[in-house]
Amino acid sequence: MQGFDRKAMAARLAQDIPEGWYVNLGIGIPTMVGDYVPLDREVILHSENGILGMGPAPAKDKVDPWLVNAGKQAVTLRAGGSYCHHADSFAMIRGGHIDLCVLGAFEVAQNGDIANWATSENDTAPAVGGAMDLGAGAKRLWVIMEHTTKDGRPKLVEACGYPLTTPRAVKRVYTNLGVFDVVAEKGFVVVDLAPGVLLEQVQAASGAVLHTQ
Amino acid sequence: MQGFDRKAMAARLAQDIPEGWYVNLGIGIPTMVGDYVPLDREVILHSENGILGMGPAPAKDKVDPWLVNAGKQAVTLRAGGSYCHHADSFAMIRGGHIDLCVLGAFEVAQNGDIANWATSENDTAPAVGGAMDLGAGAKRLWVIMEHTTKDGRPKLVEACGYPLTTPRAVKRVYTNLGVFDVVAEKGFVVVDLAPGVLLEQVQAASGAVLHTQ
Amino acid sequence: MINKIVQSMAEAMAGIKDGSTVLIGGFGAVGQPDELIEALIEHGARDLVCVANNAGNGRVGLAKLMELGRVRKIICSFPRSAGSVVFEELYRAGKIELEIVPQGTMAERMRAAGAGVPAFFTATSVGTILANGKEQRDFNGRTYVMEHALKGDVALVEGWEGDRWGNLTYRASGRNFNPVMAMAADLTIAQVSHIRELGDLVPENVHTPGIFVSRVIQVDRGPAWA
Amino acid sequence: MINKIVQSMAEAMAGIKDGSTVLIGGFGAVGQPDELIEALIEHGARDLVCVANNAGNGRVGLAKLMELGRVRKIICSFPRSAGSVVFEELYRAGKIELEIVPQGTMAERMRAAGAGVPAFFTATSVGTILANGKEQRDFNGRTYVMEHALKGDVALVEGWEGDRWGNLTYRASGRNFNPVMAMAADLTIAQVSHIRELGDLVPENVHTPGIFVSRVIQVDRGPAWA
Repeated sequence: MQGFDRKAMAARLAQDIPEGWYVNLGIGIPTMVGDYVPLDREVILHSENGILGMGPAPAKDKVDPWLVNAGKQAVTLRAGGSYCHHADSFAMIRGGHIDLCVLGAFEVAQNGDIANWATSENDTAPAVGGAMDLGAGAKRLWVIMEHTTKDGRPKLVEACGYPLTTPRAVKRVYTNLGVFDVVAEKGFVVVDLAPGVLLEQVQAASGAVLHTQ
Repeated sequence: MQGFDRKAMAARLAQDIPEGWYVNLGIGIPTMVGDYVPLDREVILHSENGILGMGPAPAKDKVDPWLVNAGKQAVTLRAGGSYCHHADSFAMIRGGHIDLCVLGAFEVAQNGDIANWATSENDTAPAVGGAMDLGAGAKRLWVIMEHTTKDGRPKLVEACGYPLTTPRAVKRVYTNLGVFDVVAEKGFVVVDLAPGVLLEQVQAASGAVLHTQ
Repeated sequence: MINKIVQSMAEAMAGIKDGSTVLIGGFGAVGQPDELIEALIEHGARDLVCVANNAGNGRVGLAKLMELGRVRKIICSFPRSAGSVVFEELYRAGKIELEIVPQGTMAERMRAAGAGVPAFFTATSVGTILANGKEQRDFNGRTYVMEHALKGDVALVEGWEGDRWGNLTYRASGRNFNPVMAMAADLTIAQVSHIRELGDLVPENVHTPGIFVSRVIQVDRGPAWA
Repeated sequence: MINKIVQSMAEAMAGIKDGSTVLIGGFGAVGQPDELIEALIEHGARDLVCVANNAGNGRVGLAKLMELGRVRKIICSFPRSAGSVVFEELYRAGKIELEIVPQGTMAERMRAAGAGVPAFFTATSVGTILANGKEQRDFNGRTYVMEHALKGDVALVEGWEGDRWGNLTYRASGRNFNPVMAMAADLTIAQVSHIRELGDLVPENVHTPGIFVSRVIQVDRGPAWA
């Protein structure tokens, strides 16, 4: 069972983002999604730290130290982009103006619960950042993550074991094995599978029932 | 009994505003106060419609239709002035950043209550504007008004008869007859009287006891 | 390619439904989207709730919309002014509802709607008849009233410049209510004096980012406003 | 003449008391007032509550302030990062208190403090352990938690330009938390790269008006930031 590598996962998700959407990409694999949106399709990337219309990483000799993304990496601004302060930036998120947020996760439950910020209730100093704002505020939350943990435990689950980031928020999950919708009163529904991956393999790697459409 | 005319009232109040204060002047006599702040004393005038650092009326051939004050009169902007939107402008007021607001009033009570927006509870469509925001939000509220109504009824009263704008907000009142502090658990205290005006005359024109210091 | 610029007022007004709550920018005549209001009259939507600082002036614009019987209710801070003849006639005749809101509370309620805040507390209006029937609560020894977000189906705003992503700038005191209304409505329509190429607006100095704007149309306000 | 520009860090820090709540701008290194933080260390105030997005990096700046034992509590959204060694040591040793706040809630709580809003409702954190013990309430069928204003005694912010009235501009993503912190504190101290003559900043494009700024000091951030 091979499935997608990380780049292919990011590319698979990118193909589902229509022109004109305002999109916030989380740290890690989500950030890679931006690289796979075709250049002729205008998608406007938002970053929590007050950037709307974010562009790709700059050439090394073009780095502006005043311009970083939410992961604190150097980025650029596209023509038409703008800057604002943190409360205005989160007004965009919390006021329901962001069409799509893409986050990584530790676990996604079949009711749409997401856990992606703390590994236990006893975690001494977990870092929440803007994840709870994005989970509660964006019009849609999609998750992109490996289908299982490094030691093989499923990350699609019946109920999250880790502390929640946001309840009932995830609409769709992209993994190395496929794409899964989260459907109310049903659970995970297979949208499609990575090339060469069989449904029974994916089911075996999942902690919740996968429905077919 | 003569007392101050309107210009002298405005001038008397203006002399009590120290350099560096952020000041909002209401419509009517309060607006005139701005004309009597000496030019070498920097007082920063705020207008509810998003102006900080407002200047005097322009020459007729210099009117900018995009620049009006809260009374919708043409004004100018001083060097160092800036514009903002209505929520930010009222954040300045409601967040306690305005050092002084000067309003006109129908009545001021000895406990500092001010009534200046509606002439009866049955007023069909009273216009409140920003008066309640200013009354509740400015660090200090001073009132400037004639001492009595046109038909001679007192406007300094024991308790307001008109609907309140803000309870217990007024710190000082400037009238054509003098200047009066509102002191907690005491009431009106005479600061000084207009030239040629006697205390017993002012008392006779008032609906509440005037204390001397 | 994203292109929020529309070429006709019919396109600008498309989809505005009867019964809509319409936020209308401006403070007096300044920053007031006169051409969009005329287009809304032309469009014909009725049973509207209009949110604006003033209740119209003379017999044009918002006053005309009211006179035509299209406005069920007005939410404003300053309904009565020298020129608010139409409103006063309708109001006395019981033909229009009125909700008076302190000006700062009105601005903050729309900003709240745009920022995902359903309710907040403010000291404004405490101890007055405008707080009647509202929940009150003490914080740190002071009493506050609870106010609710004020959301629009539609916002009509006036900017100075706009581009095809919907970014706007405002001129001088023309800004006023426009930015908070733009963020508080599902469909925000902006009239602007100048269309700029994408990238011409300075990124630090965009006053309303395009995420809050649905459609942009250029209007000629005449030489006095140029 | 109003002149908020000060010439020395000692003047900039004058009056900061032990026990103060200090809001510190910046998102990572960008827009972070490094020179003011160093001056606060020099100034010597202790028993501080620091509000910042991150809990310091390496052993300089905020991390150094913590290492010196001056910080009683930190309020932040993202305490753990690759470089947050000092915080983690102190926290494990029980020598510093921590309040974790979602990033948007943190920004909104300070904006509320600046705008006279003592409390507001938000959907963020509902159904999570960060909502434990907080009042919850339904509006229009959705559940929200009540959050309180977060006010500072002092704010340390970084701007790009400043003038003698305290007006500030910011450059690119250096804006971040700085404007909301400036409005939320009693004493706001700004370091800027450039001092401008009064009137040189474009009135429409002042990002933080001087009413929110108490003192301005010019710093040289070096050629990389010029």
